[in-house]
Amino acid sequence: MNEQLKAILEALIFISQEPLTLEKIKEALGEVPEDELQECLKSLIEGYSAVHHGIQIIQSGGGYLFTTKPEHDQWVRKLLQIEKKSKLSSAALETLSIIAYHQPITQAEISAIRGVDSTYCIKTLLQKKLIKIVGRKKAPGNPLVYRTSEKFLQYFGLNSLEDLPKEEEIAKILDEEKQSVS
Amino acid sequence: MNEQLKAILEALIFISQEPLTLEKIKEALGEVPEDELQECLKSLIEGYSAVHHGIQIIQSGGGYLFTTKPEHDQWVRKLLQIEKKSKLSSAALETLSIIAYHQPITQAEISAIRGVDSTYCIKTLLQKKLIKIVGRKKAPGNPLVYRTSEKFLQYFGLNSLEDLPKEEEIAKILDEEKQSVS
Amino acid sequence: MEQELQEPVERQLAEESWSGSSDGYQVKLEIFEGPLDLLLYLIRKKKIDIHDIPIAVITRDYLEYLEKKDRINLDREAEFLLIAALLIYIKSQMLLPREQEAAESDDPRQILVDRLLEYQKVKIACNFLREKEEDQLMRWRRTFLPPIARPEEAELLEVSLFDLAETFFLLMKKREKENLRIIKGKDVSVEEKMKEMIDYLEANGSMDFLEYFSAQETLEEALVSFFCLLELVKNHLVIAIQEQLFQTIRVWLRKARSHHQHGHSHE
Repeated sequence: MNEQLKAILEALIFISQEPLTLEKIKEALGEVPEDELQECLKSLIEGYSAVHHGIQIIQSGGGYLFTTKPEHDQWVRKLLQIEKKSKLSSAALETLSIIAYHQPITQAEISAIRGVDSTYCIKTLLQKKLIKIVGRKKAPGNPLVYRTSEKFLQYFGLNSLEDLPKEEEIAKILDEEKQSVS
Repeated sequence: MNEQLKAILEALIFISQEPLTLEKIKEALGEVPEDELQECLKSLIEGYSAVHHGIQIIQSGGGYLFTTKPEHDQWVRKLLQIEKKSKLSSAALETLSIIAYHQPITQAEISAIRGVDSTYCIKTLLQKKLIKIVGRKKAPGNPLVYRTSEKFLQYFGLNSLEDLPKEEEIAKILDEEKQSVS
Repeated sequence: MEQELQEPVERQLAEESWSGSSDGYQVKLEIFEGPLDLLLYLIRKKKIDIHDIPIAVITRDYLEYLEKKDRINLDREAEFLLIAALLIYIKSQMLLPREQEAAESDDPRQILVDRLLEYQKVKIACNFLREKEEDQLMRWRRTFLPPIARPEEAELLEVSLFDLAETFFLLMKKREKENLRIIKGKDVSVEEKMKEMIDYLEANGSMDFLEYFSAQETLEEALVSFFCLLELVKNHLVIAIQEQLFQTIRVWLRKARSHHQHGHSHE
C-alpha cells in the first residue's frame, strides 16, 4: 500500500467542495497507476467505516465525499443549531422516481403514469434543481423533456443512476410483499 | 476510552466552521466528564497525527479544527485550482444565458443587460468554448459579436437553439411562485 | 444541504385531510397521491391479485371512497373521477357476452392492470429513494473550506509596462499579418482617446486589454489608444492587472483618481 498516496487522497477528498471524481484526482495528481489508486481509495473508505469514526467517506454523484455519520445527526444539529432537514413531499418524490426511471420524459408522460397532473411537482423539482430540462420531444407541441440532475444523485447519495433498483430487484420486492400480505 | 464520544467529537470538529471550543462542545453535548472529554480529544489528535493521514486536527484560536497537512499543500492547491476552473460561475452562466437568448450580441450589449462589465465572463466562456466570436458589428468601435457554439448545444443536450425553453414556458413554470409571493 | 425541501402547501393539504374523521380507520382522499394510489390501496387491503381484479367489487369500493369524501380539490377530483369512469367502462365490458373464449390480451382489465403494475414499481422506487433520503438528510457535509489550505485569492499579478507593451505589440504584429486595412486620413487625438478610455472605464468598470485594442478600427487608432493607456498607467490613473499568466490583461480605474483626472484634463 502506498501510504503517501493514501494520505494525499484523504487530503483531497477532505478539501473538495463537491464529491471528488476519479477524473479530478487524476488531473490533480498526474500519472498514478489505476490499481494503486483504487487500492488506496478502498482502504481509505474501509478505514473510515469503523465504528470509532464520526466521519465517513461515501460515494455520491460519481465521486468521493466526507460526511458525518447519520447516527450523530442530533449532535451535529445541536452544535449548528439547525432544525431537522425536511423531506420531499410524497408527490414530489413520486414524480422524481418516475423521471429517474423513464428519463428523458415529458410532463404529460409523467402525469399519465401517476394518474395526476404533475406540473406543480415538476416546477418544485426544477427549483430544487433535482431535475433539469434537457430539450424537447419531437412530438406535437414539442413538449419539454426532463432528466434528473447531478444534484439528484448527490441528494440521495447515489453514485450513478445504476444504483437505482433494477427491474428484477423491484419484482423481487413486490414478490416478498405479496407473500407477507397473503 | 469512550469510543462513541470520540466519534461524536470527530464529527463535530469536522462540521464546525470555526475552531471548535470546549464551551461549544459542552453546549452541544451537555454534561460530559471533563477528563473523559480531554482523553478523547487527545486520542483523536494523536490518531490523526500519524503519517498515513492526510488530514489532522490542530488547535487554533482556542478550539479544535481539521485541516489538511502542510506537506500535501501542492496537491491541495492544484485540486482547488481545477475545481475553480471547472465550475461555471453564476456570473458566467448569466452571461451565457444572455448570449443564448440574444445572439448575435456584443460585449457592450451583454454588459448593458447585466448591468455589470462582462468582459471577464465572456473570456471564460470563450475558453470553455461555450461561445464563439462570429464577426464584428458595423458600429462605432466595430465590437466583436458573440454566439453560442456547437459545444453549448451538446452541453445542454439541445438539438438546436430552437429547443431552448421559450420565455413564456419559463414564465409559466415560475408563475405560481410569483403569485404566492405577491 | 438546503432547508425547505418540502412544499409547505402540499404538507398542509395532507394534514388537513386527516382531521375530523368520524369513522375510525377511514382515511380521506387527499392522503392518496392519486386515483392509482387509492386503487392500489384497495387492492392490497382486500388481498386481491392484481392480475385478476374483481372489477365489480373494486369499483364499488372505489366509488364508496369517492362518496365519503367531504371536500376535495376539484382538479384532483376530476382525476379520481376519470379512473372511476374507466372502472365502470371495464365493468360494462366484462358484462358483455363474448362470442368466444377471449384471449388473454383481450381482457378489458388489461389496460388498468398495466397502469397499476407500472405505478406499483413507482411506489417501490419511492420507498427506496425515501430511505436513501432519510440517510442522506442525517449526514452532514462541509460547505466551507477549512482555513489552512485556503486557496489564494484569485492570483492577481500586477502587470508591468513591459508586459503590457509586449502583449500589445504581439497583438499588432498578428493583426498586420491579417492584412489589416488602414484607413488613412482619420486623425485621432491623444486627448480624445484618453477621454474616451476613461469614459469607457467609468461606464464599464474595467476593460479587457486585448479586446479593446483589437476592436480599434485602424492601426493608428490602436496605437494611439495604447500610448494613452501607457500614459494613464504611468500617471497612476488606471491599474492594469493580469489575473493569471498568459491570460488577458484587464484595466481598471484606480480609486481616488478623481483628483488626478481633474488635473489631467486641464493639461
